[in-house]
Order: sequence, then C-alpha cells, then structure tokens
Amino acid sequence: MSLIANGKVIDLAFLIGIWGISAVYILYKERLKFTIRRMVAIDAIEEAVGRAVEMDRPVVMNIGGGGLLRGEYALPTMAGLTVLDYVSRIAVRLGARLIAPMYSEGGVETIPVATEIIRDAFIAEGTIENFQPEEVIQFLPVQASVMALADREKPAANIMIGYYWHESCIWAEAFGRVGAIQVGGTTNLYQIPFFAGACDYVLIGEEIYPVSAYLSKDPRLISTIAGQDTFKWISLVLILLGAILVTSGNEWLTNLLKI
Amino acid sequence: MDEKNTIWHKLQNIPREILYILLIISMIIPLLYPLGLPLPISAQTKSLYDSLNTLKEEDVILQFVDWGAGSISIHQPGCVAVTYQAISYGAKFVYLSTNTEGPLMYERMVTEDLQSIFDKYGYEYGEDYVFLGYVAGAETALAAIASNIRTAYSDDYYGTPIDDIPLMQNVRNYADYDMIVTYTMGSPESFVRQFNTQYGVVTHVHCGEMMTPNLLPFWASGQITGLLNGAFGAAELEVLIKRPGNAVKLTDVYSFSNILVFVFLAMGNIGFILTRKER
Amino acid sequence: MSTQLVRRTIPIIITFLVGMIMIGQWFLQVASISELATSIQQWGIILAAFSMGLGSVNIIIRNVRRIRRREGTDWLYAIWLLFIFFLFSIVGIGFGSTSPQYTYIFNTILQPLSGTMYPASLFFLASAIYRTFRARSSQAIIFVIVGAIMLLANAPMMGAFIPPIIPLKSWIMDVEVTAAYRAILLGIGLGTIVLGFRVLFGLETAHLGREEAQ
Amino acid sequence: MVSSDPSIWIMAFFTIAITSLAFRDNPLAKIAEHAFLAAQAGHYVTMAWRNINKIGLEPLSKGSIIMLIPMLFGVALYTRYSKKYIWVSRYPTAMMVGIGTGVTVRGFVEFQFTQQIIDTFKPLNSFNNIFFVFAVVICLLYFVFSLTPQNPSIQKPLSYISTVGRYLMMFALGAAMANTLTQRVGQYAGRIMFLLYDWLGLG
Repeated sequence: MSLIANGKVIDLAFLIGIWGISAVYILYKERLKFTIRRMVAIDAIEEAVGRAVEMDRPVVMNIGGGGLLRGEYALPTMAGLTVLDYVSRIAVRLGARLIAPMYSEGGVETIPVATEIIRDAFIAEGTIENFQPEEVIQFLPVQASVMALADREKPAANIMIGYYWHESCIWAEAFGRVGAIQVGGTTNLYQIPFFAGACDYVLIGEEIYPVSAYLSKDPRLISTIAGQDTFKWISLVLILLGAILVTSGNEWLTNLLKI
Repeated sequence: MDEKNTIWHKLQNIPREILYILLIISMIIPLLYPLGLPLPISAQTKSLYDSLNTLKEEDVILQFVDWGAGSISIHQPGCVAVTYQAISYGAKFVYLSTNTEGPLMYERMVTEDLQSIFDKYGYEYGEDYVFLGYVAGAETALAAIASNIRTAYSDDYYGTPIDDIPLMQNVRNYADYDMIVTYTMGSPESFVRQFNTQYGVVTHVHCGEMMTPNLLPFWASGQITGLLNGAFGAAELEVLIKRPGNAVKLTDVYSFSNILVFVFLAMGNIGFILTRKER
Repeated sequence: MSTQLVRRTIPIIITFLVGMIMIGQWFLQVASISELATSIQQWGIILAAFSMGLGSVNIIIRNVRRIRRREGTDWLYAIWLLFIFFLFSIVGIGFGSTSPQYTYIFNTILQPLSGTMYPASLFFLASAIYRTFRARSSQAIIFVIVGAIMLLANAPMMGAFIPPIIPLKSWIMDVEVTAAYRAILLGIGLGTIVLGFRVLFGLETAHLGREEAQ
Repeated sequence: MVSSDPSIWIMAFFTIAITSLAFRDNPLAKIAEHAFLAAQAGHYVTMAWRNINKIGLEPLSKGSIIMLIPMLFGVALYTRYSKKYIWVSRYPTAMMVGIGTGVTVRGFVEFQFTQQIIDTFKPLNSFNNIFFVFAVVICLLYFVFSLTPQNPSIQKPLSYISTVGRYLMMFALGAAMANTLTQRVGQYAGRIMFLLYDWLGLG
C-alpha cells in the first residue's frame, strides 16, 4: 500500500514542481530579472486617457466591488489599484480630470487606499491643491446612480479593472452609451463577455495581472507570472507531443500522466 | 441624406423602456399559447440520460438542491425529471443543500411535483428518500460529505438523528454514493473536484446556460458525466423521459425572446454601421 | 517582538499547517491524516456558519447609524430594513426554519425578492446588447456575429426555418468554445495553484488586514 | 380568475417593485431592495444558527470537548468589531483561509491541469480534432506574458499567433454572451409564470 494514493503521483509531482518553480523565481527575482512583454492593453489605456485630454472631458476609472479581504477577489482589486495609480499619474500630468467612483457596498476597505493613490499622483505632479477628495465618489452599483454620473460627466474614457459581478453590464452600458472609449478587464469569467461586447479593448481573465505587473514593475508579481508561463510552455509541449503520439496510436504519454 | 439619416439614428435610439416591454410581451405570449416545438437532444443531456439508465435497485443518488428562488424555473424541472427517471429503477434519494435557500426550494418542489411521483411508487420518507437540509462551508462541506457524511449532518432537516433513519444506515461516505447530481448557479466545479476527481464518484451537473462554456471542457474530458445546459437540458431530458413539463414551456419562451434580442443586436449594429460614414 | 509573533506569525502558521493537512488527505494514504482532515473540515463548517452572521452585524451597525443621522427619508428605509431583518432572524431562530410561520414569511417575502433581484438584470443586459455591443473593430465583428448566430441557435423555432443551425450550434459549443475555454481555464488553473502557494506560505496575507504590514 | 390570497398579492407587489428598478429608480423599488437585503441577512442568521447548533453546540453539550476549539474560534470572529482586539479575529480567519485554500487547491492540479491536458491528446486525423488541438495551443500562447523569446525574428510570428488566439477567444465570448442572455430570460420567465398563473390565474 504505497504512501501516495494511486493515480496521484504525477499530480503531486506537478504540484511540487509548480510551487517549487514559483518559490525559486520569487527568491531569485532580482537576479533572474524577468520582464513582461509590451501589451496592447497598455497602449489602449494610454490612448484612452490621451483622448480625454484632447476632448477636454474627464477620465473615469473603477476597480469593481471585490474588496481586499478574500484572496480570490483581493488580487484583481489590487491589479485595479495598480492601474488606477498609473491612470491617475497620466491624467494629472496631462491635465485631464479624473473621476474614480467606488462601490459603497462591496469592498469599502479599498476606498481609503484608492484615495491615497490618487493623492500621491497629485503630490508627485506638485499640484496637491486641486485634489478634491470628493472626486472619489461613493456609489451603490444601482443603475440610476451610474447612469446619472455618465450622463452628467460625459467622460471620454472609462477604465474598469477589478472583480465584477453581474453589475458589469450596468457600468459598461452607462459609459458606452455616452461614447466613452472603454477598457475593461476582470477575472470573473462570467462577466468577460459583457466587457468584450461593450469595451473597445477587453483584458481576458488573468491578463489584468501582467498589465499591473508591467506598470508597477513589481519584481515579485513579475516572477510569479514567469512561474506560471513556465508551466504554460510545459503544457503546450505536452499537448503537441501527446497529440502526435496518440495520432500514431501510442498511448505512452497518456498512461504516464495517469499514474 | 437627412431623411435617411434620421431613420438610422432613430433605429439606434429606441428608449430602453420600449425594449423592456417588448421583451416582457415576448415572454408572455408563449406562456399563454405554448408551441411545443421539436427539441434537438444534445450529447451532454444524452450522456446523463444513458447514465441514469444504468441504475439498479437500492442505488443511492445524492441530489444537491443548490438553486435559489432566482432559478426555480430552470432547476426544479431538471430535478423532477432526474427523480422521475431514476425512481423507475428503484434508486434511493438523499436530498441535501449547500445553498441557504435550498431547504425551502426542496419543500416547494416536493409539494408541487415530487409528492405525486413518490406516492405512485409507494416511496416512504426515511425509507426511500430523505432530506438532510442546509450545510454551511461550500467546498469544505463537500469535502466533509465525501469523506464522512456524518461530520456534516448529525440529523435530517426535520430533526431525526441520522442513525435513526433507515435509508442512512448504509450511507456513510463516497463508496456508498452511486452518483451525485448538483443543480446550481454557483460553483459546480467544486463538486467535481471533491467527488469525481478525488474518489471517482459519477458526477452530473445541471447549470445555467451562462455556465455551460466553463463546464464543457470538464464534460469533454469525462470528469462531468451528464451536463444539463440550463432550461434546454431540463427540457431535453423531459422529452427523453416522455414527460414534457415547465422546462419545455421555457424553451418556447426562448424561441420568442432570443429572436427579439437578436433583432435588438441587429438594429443597434445596422444603425451603427450606416451612421459610421458621418463619424 | 512578541506582538508581531502573536498577531501575524502564528495565524500564518495556522493557515500553513491546516492547508498542508488538507493537501495530505488528498495525496497521502495515511488514515490518521485523513481523519484529522475530516474533523478540521467539520470545524470549517462551524466557522463558515459563524462568519455568515458577520454580514448581519454590519447591516445592524450601518442602519442604526442611518437612523441616528435622520437624513430626509433615508432613516425610514433603515427602520424598515431592521424590522424585516429582526422579523426573519427572530422567527427563524425562535420557531426554527421548518416551522410553518417561517416558511410563510420566506415564501411571501424573500422568495419573490430573491427570485426577481438577480433575474431582473436581464433588462440591463438586453439594453447593453442593444445600445453598446457594436462591431467597432474586427474582433468585435467576430463577437457580434457569433453572438447573433447563437441567439438564433438558442431559439428552437429557428431549427425549423434554418435546419443547419442545429449542427452549427453543437460545433460552436463542442469544438470552438470548449477549446478556447480549455486554454483560458488552464491559465486560470495555474494562477489558482500559484495563488494557493502564496496564501499557504504567507506571501499573500490580504485576509489578515494591513495594520502591521512589514 | 385573479387570486384572492393576500400573500400572492404581496409576492406580486415585490416582483413588480424589483422589476420597476430596471425602468426607473423609485420608492417602491427602494422598499423592495431594502427588504431583500434584510430578509437575506435574516435568513443567513437562521440557517447559520441551525448549523452551529447541530454540529457545534449539541456535540459539545454531549461531552465532546474538542468542539470547544471551533466554537471559540467562531466567537473570536466577532472581535473584528473591537478596535483593540481586532487582531484576535485573525486566528479564525487564518484557519478558514487555510482550510478553504487547501481543500480547493489540492485538487486543482489533477482537475484543471493534468486531466485537461490528457483530454487534449486528440488523434490528428479529423478536421475537428486538428482544429481543437491547435485552438487550445494558440489560445494558450496568448496567455504567455513574460517568457517570450527575445530575438525579433521569432517575435513577429508569435504576435500573429496571439492575435489569432484573441480572435478565437472573442468567438467563444460571443457564444457565452448569447448563453448568458438566454439564461436570464429563462430565470425571469419564471417570475412571469408566477404572475400569469398564480396571480392572474391565466393559462
């Protein structure tokens, strides 16, 4: 009666491998110096803010209602906060007016963090005096209040990155309706179709993490992404190898993976 | 150019309220005058039907009543159809729930549909079917149920200690569950992980249409045996067991409403393309 | 140093130990680990039940504050909210959820509300489809065309008018969508496994709050 | 024949009030929304109490002292509301996160990695199989963000491949959008059934 349950040996090996590689990459992140490839999403965000400056209309950025208390929702919310930091710096530098509506029901703990981030952007540009905290407006994700903001402000750009539930189509429609360029991304697989439909550029699922890693240059996040990429390459090779072997009737790899 | 322009602009700016009223009307008509259109049977529903046909006397099926009031119209017909087909093989049912509204949904389903089926086959509560009620903890509770059901339930929903229930005498853990079925809008993947991946228990899922793309890869690999695709799945199963009910009526609604929303999508985009030359 | 140990390090160690016991139950055939894991899972059920009450405490605190502030009609809604909350919790705990009294208030109040709240987002989605799902770019054209085909394919009536739509729907779902979603799920699967590593080894402590972040 | 049962009328009122939220925000909708938040929280308390009672308190009263640990940890969750002792609530939270993460992640490797790869070993002898295998490979390449070959001669074809991957995924997202709309129609049609059959007594 072997120690490891039958049919689970290879899975345990993969688990140890995935965790091991992540640990090694994180430990030697300075020396390994991974980088994130330039992503179309970042051009889309820059273009959206640039358009807002040209048309002298505000930029709206929202990070969803996920909050910071549960890992599954905290990570996309933190990615949203990183992009908020980047967007607010560009907006302040180019003189575009930034509005960051936040949920007052879900994830209220993010409001002080977001306010701090926007204040830092103003401090960095030395224009702290025209930072009005009420720019960080609290909203229930009720259609009326979102629609009202969109119709009143008529923003040129709307960026939504974070964790969303079924209110995502309320946000997407409200700002798409007034002609804003929209960039949307969430890890909630059920909400990606709405962003794909309503936004000019959609970040599909975990694509929001490399975007935030690229912007924040956080070596730990970059090395975590590199760890996952290593195993994406491994699964790519396994799939191609397995398909070719199975085509010639050889079940060797299939049985190996089932040990 | 102006006259043509206004039509396309009007096409794009129909007020929301009119769309909603059209949508509600498109749901009312087929509910009052059912069409009864032929339904193609999908492979996902067929694999559930075939799996239920392999049931034998005294087999135990765990049915997770995990839907809430929001999806009674989709999930209740599915659970009734599965029970109707399985009861003809003499299978025993353990109903339980990981959704807080589950217990009230179970009681509504019994009074509306299941009581007549149980009476027809002479099924007694406690002997042939039992309801254990709600357990908190989502996937953690499933792990406990799989390894030892008595850690999650010390009695049934009506207070009878679990060891005094005849049916539960030989129902202890995964080895005693012949198959499990979950009817949920939440996370059916957690059921597949804790029952099929770990112990190889046959797992069926009745999910909403929205979740089907997420679950098809697990059906294709055989980790999910039967997959009911929302109201379509329930209706197809109702057709296969020759007992058409509310789910078939729902697919009539789909004929009207989906085509209406297709018209919305087409109008919006035709108007957009034709007014594009100005922009 | 001791507050650091007691306030952050021991909770991180608890998360690690408990997580490893769960993983041990999965991979190792050791009876003692498996029994320990099952009993800890029972503790998890009790903790989950306790945490369900946290939402109610938040609601009570927030709405008592709204009543004290007495702004316009806002505080009337707060009183109405607290009345319904105490109606459900007192009848629920007092008579028990199987009692006819509780079944009555559930079926009359919560069932229609919960049964309509989420499905009513149908209207928001329908208006989003009409007003913002536009074929702006070549990728959006693919999205709109396939969305249109599937809307027709999801109408059984169309099967009579355009018979090839049935095999087309099953090809779209069983080949294209399955392949694309399998790739997305492989990516998310790896992400979840690495997130699990960071949570269990204390690299990810969002759930512990941020006061004494190192 | 229109129903005479007052509770059916209350249910119809709530159904229409919530639906009116989609048309325009109005006091009726606000009453219904607040009632929903409160009733749901009250229902959670009721269901939570059953679990705590049956699995925690009763065994404890029957002498299994070990149950003292989860019960005390459960009570400790509520120290979150005191400024001074908020750190105590980290112990139950840490345990819950440990159990939850462990239970979920342990199965992920086999569930969402090895079994998915094994099922993608399709014999390349039919169009569907070839399309399937290469669609998975191309979409997977789209999700490689950091370990991409540096020399430009490979980067060009790689960027074309990831664009093809994006088209394949937008294709799938279009189908998912249609299915989401269909599901919501099916859910809301249930409420129309209640209004037509139970309330107005038609059909």
